[in-house]
Amino acid sequence: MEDLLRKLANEFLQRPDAECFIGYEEGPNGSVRPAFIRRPEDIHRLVWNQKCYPNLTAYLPDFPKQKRVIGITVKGCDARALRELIRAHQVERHSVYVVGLPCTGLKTPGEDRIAERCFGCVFPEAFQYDAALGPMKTPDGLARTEYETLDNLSNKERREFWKLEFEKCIRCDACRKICYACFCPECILDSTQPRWLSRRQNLGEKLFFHSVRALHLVGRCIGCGECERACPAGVRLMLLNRYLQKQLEDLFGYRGAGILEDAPPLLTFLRDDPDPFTGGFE
Amino acid sequence: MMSWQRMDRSDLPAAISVLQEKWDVFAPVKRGTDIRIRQQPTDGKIFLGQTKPLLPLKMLFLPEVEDLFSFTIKGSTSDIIPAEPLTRERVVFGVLGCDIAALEILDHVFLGEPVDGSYNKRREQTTLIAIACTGDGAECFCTSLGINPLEPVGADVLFADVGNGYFFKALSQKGKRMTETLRAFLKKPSEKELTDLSALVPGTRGDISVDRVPKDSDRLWNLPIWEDLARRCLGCGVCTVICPTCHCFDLEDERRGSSGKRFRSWDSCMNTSFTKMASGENPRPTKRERIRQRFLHKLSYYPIKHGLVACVGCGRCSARCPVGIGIDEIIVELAEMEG
Amino acid sequence: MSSENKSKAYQPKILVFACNWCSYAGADMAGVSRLQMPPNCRVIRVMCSARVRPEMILSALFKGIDAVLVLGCHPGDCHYSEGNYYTRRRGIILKKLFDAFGMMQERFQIRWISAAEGVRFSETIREMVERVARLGPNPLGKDHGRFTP
Amino acid sequence: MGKVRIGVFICHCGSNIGGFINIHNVLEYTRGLPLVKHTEDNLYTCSDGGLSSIKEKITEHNLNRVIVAACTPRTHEALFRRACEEVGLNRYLFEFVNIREHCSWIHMNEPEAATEKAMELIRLGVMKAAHLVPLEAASTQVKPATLIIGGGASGLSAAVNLANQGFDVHIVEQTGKLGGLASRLWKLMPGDRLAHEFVEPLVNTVKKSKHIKIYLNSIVKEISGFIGEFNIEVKTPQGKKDFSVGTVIVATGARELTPIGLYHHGELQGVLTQLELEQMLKRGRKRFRNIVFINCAGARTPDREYCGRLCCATSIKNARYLREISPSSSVTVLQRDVMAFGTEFELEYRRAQDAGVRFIRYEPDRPPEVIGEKKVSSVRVYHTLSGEEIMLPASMVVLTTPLIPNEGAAELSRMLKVPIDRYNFFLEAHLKLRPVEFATDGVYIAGAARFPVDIREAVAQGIAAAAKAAAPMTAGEVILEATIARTEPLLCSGCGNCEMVCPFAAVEVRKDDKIQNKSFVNAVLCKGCGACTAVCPNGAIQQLGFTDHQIFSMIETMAFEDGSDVF
Repeated sequence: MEDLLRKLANEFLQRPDAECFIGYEEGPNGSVRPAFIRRPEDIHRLVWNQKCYPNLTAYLPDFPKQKRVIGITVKGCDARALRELIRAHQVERHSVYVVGLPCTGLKTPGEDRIAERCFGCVFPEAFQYDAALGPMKTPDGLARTEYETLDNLSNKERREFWKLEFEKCIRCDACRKICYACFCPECILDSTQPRWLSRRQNLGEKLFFHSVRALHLVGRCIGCGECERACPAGVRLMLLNRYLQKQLEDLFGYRGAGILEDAPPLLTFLRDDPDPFTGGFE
Repeated sequence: MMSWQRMDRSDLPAAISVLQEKWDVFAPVKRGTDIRIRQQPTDGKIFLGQTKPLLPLKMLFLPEVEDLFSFTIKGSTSDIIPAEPLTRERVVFGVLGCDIAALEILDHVFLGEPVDGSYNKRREQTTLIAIACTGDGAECFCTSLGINPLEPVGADVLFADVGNGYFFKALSQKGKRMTETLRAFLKKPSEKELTDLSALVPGTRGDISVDRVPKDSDRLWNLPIWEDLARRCLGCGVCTVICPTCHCFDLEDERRGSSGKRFRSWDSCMNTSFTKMASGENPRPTKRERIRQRFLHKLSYYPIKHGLVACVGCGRCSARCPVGIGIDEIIVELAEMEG
Repeated sequence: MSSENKSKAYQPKILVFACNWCSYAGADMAGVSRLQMPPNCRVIRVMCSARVRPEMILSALFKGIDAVLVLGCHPGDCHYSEGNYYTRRRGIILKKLFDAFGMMQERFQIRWISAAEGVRFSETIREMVERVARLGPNPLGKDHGRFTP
Repeated sequence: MGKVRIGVFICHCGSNIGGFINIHNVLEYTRGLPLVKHTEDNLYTCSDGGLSSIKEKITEHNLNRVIVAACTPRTHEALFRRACEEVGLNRYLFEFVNIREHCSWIHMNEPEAATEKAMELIRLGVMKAAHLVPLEAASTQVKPATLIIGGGASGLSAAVNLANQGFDVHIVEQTGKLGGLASRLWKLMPGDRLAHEFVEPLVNTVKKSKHIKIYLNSIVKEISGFIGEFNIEVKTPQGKKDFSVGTVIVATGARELTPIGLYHHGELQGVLTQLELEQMLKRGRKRFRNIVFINCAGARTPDREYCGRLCCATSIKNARYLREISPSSSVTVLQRDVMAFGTEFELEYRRAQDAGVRFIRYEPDRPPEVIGEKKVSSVRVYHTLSGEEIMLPASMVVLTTPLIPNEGAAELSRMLKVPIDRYNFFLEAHLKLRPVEFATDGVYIAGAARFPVDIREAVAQGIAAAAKAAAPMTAGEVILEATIARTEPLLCSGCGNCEMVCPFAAVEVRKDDKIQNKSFVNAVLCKGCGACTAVCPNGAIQQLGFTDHQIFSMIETMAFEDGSDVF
């Protein structure tokens, strides 16, 4: 498979309009990291395995639009991110050359089991690619894998849970900056006029930070789990994202960002949406 | 002058209690996989391993958020009440050599003229008990920077865990005061017991050629490596937050009508807005300039000014970087450029 | 009487966003009709309930304001045709976010109040104040939710 | 702009505010707020004296922000803004604080709490004012044509008036003929003129006018657009008709309540409504025997609390006519009270009494009882004054029922985005200050669609609405909303959220000259709702006058009791 990957990358780099090819390479201490290949002699560095965590589409908005073509490898989740980036005018389809990766779930670092971020993955197959490393097959049972949720926690337990989680948070902002969907030139959370968020490390400010992050990702989160991977403190961010995605599905039938061409659920409405706000107070 | 004394494993909790009578005691605490330096015993049980806490020791001297003073504006003048940085002397238990070495780097900044009052007070009133570290992380390379993790310079007391017991050795006057407080628990070790100490051997990589990196920033300024790194770097800034030697901070006024507080908080040169000016101008507009700043500050500007490299080889940044950027790798690459 | 004693003991402060066309007019109508209600609410006028970005609600609650009430036209009656439909979806999701955190659920409400519904406005305010008074002060209010050092 | 200098003017509104709020304390408090350079109180800030004081103080103290703490911006904002503008202060540097409707009037029994609340409301206003910036409004053309919905007395009066001024008028009438309710009446009072003598000339004038186009048996299906250009779709028997107009007048009128089942109406022969009686009179019936009127039938009840307003006059009118036409008849009016208001109706009331009409008062909790088998025979009623039940022989019972809005009001309210009340009567922008306008620009109201009116009032309102509608059409242009959205291109990522939620297609993402995607706002199409601002992830698009910064500063000052970080 890697031979095919290298062959495709090589072919791509021969194109006169090719800018670079974004794939994966071996990193320090047995890790895998993003690789930016510009010269054919570097193509041997490209790898594809179950440690290819980074969502490479996060790099695409960095490139000047509509100039040269970027080659990129995408897993299923990344393909959804790409579709979402195209919808949000951040990437133009004709300026990317997409190599689909037949992902069957990533592995937990250092262990031989599927990473938790892939549990419940409803759409591991890449799509809308220009070439693929093999037939896309939905791995058995991945979508049905049970993952940790907040469902069984009481209000009080949830409160305690997040209090501890956010106490861990060191406000490094890595979760925000690694996210493919965070492409604003300047984040509202960095704004000084108004100063929505101060640098205080208290619960209120951390709640605000994580709430805004979660809300801005409503209908845009593709569940890739990069936020949680980037978090040095191990804050369980995916619990929040998944919880909200589940609500979108239950309430508005929204399956997830990039799966269909649906409008993001908070940017559209139905006249007969559920209305919990009509009555008196329950 | 001062020599090793031995403590039975079972005596440690009682010893800590004795320390608490005189000092606020801080030590690493493990919750799940999260290791932090926290206060004892309110914030949990001591973790006596060699895994680095997520946030380095600097957090006790340059806190993440620190009130500097409160103020009340009265017409054209204002009343300023400085914040009190410490109310009680502190002892920090189980500190790693890399983190202590990093304090020396911060000292040049905060104790050089003008002296930073609150940092100075915190330094003066804190006793550091270093743990003899054999280095358990693949990312560790402190020995490459001349640090002896078994007996770090700058510690007040040295502590060693030899499996069947603990050893203590005072290294300073502050340290002596502390070991004397623990007199009741400490015994002179036998010759045989002392041999346990020799089993401790530093395991960190000593082959990272930091010295061969040219200090002259002009030669490093336009290297293509910065562009390559900038392409991969996501600018997330984790590296700066968990770095024991990064010490940039931001000042913020919290104004509530005519009174308020000024506080400082950790900042990061990896943030886009770090160098953004009121005019909107940003002298480090792209990740290339920012990532170059981060490495050249550690490997060139700081060494030129203070005579030592501003990296202690703890490897936290390499281990936590989500896209696999390692400072050790960069040092080697820059050194090779020279060679 | 007992409720009066309670409200003496603790007076919640409630931030109300009201859309200019229906709810603010409804509040005016309540005033014109001299409908008496507890003095715990502060109305911020916006042109449409859809103008209220969630960050406003979040920052109010996380900075310690006891409750936030967003008032808009009845669905279908929005002066701008459809603004309140967005308000409704956002409100639902914001409530779910609070559910995920296990906090603040009751401190945030949305209600639809037309320009004619002065009575409904006053009843909504009264009920909201009573409900929040029962909940007690916003736990993030006292020391601005600061962790122990 | 220099440093912010705020002037705060606090209105007593006679005793409306001052009677419940300690203005002295509020003044003291306001004086201590940051950036406030001048404070004063006025008995009526909206009076000439108050307005001149604002103008003087702006100049005297070099104020660059003005706050009036008084009533509601919905009625008085324009007035104060104009005052600021007259002395060269941009009208958008004015901020309104509502301490009457939102404070003094609703906390009348808690003067201390109300005073405290007024202070805080002013503090929030000061915060917002500190962040105000001058705005400039754009303008748009107004088409010289009006749509009048309803061809009754008020609609026709408006039509004639506008046509005489040379404007094109489209009348959409849902029935098959013009004239409305008036054309179904017999005689009008006061004046004793036959109704058709009034209605016919009006209808003829309308029919003859070359400026007026009439659509009978038609209804308005769709209205889009805004002042200057409303696009109208009308369903006519000949099919769909589309046209556009600059203004719209709602004159859909009202109809008599048909009280099926009430007092056996529709069950017993001889139980009629006033309108049914008038039509009987119109047909020329001359002989009447024992007639009993029951007033307030179906009005002022828990279901329909309002007073029909014209019912008493109608019963007085018809009772006297009956006595005059058929002097042998006995006519009794059962009433709860007689609302014979104004200069004429009281005289008419006396005339009716002099003509031999009996007025008997009944109690709402002991209403009259209509008795009969198949045909009405008598009415039993508790006579309040004599304190006993009496039986009145009755060959005919006439129920005086109130007017209710015509059908379709709710639908129209949705299309025009204007409010209606619980009975489906339309609500004007302001009861006293803007009685024939809606809050929506370019849409006006006349006649019984608002509340029951007599013909004089219907005509007066029709002409008033015409005058109001003529103003922007004569000017040919209107100044648009200035509190519209604007994009800061340096912050905009071009994600398109704003474009997706804009109800007016006023925002669009397109490439700028650097070929980057950015959002652009069309100032004419933007109505300033702010929906785009709320969905912009990083606040790149802002609704002017309601920016994140302005609103956030109010939230923050409310959260922290004593101010915000702006100073």
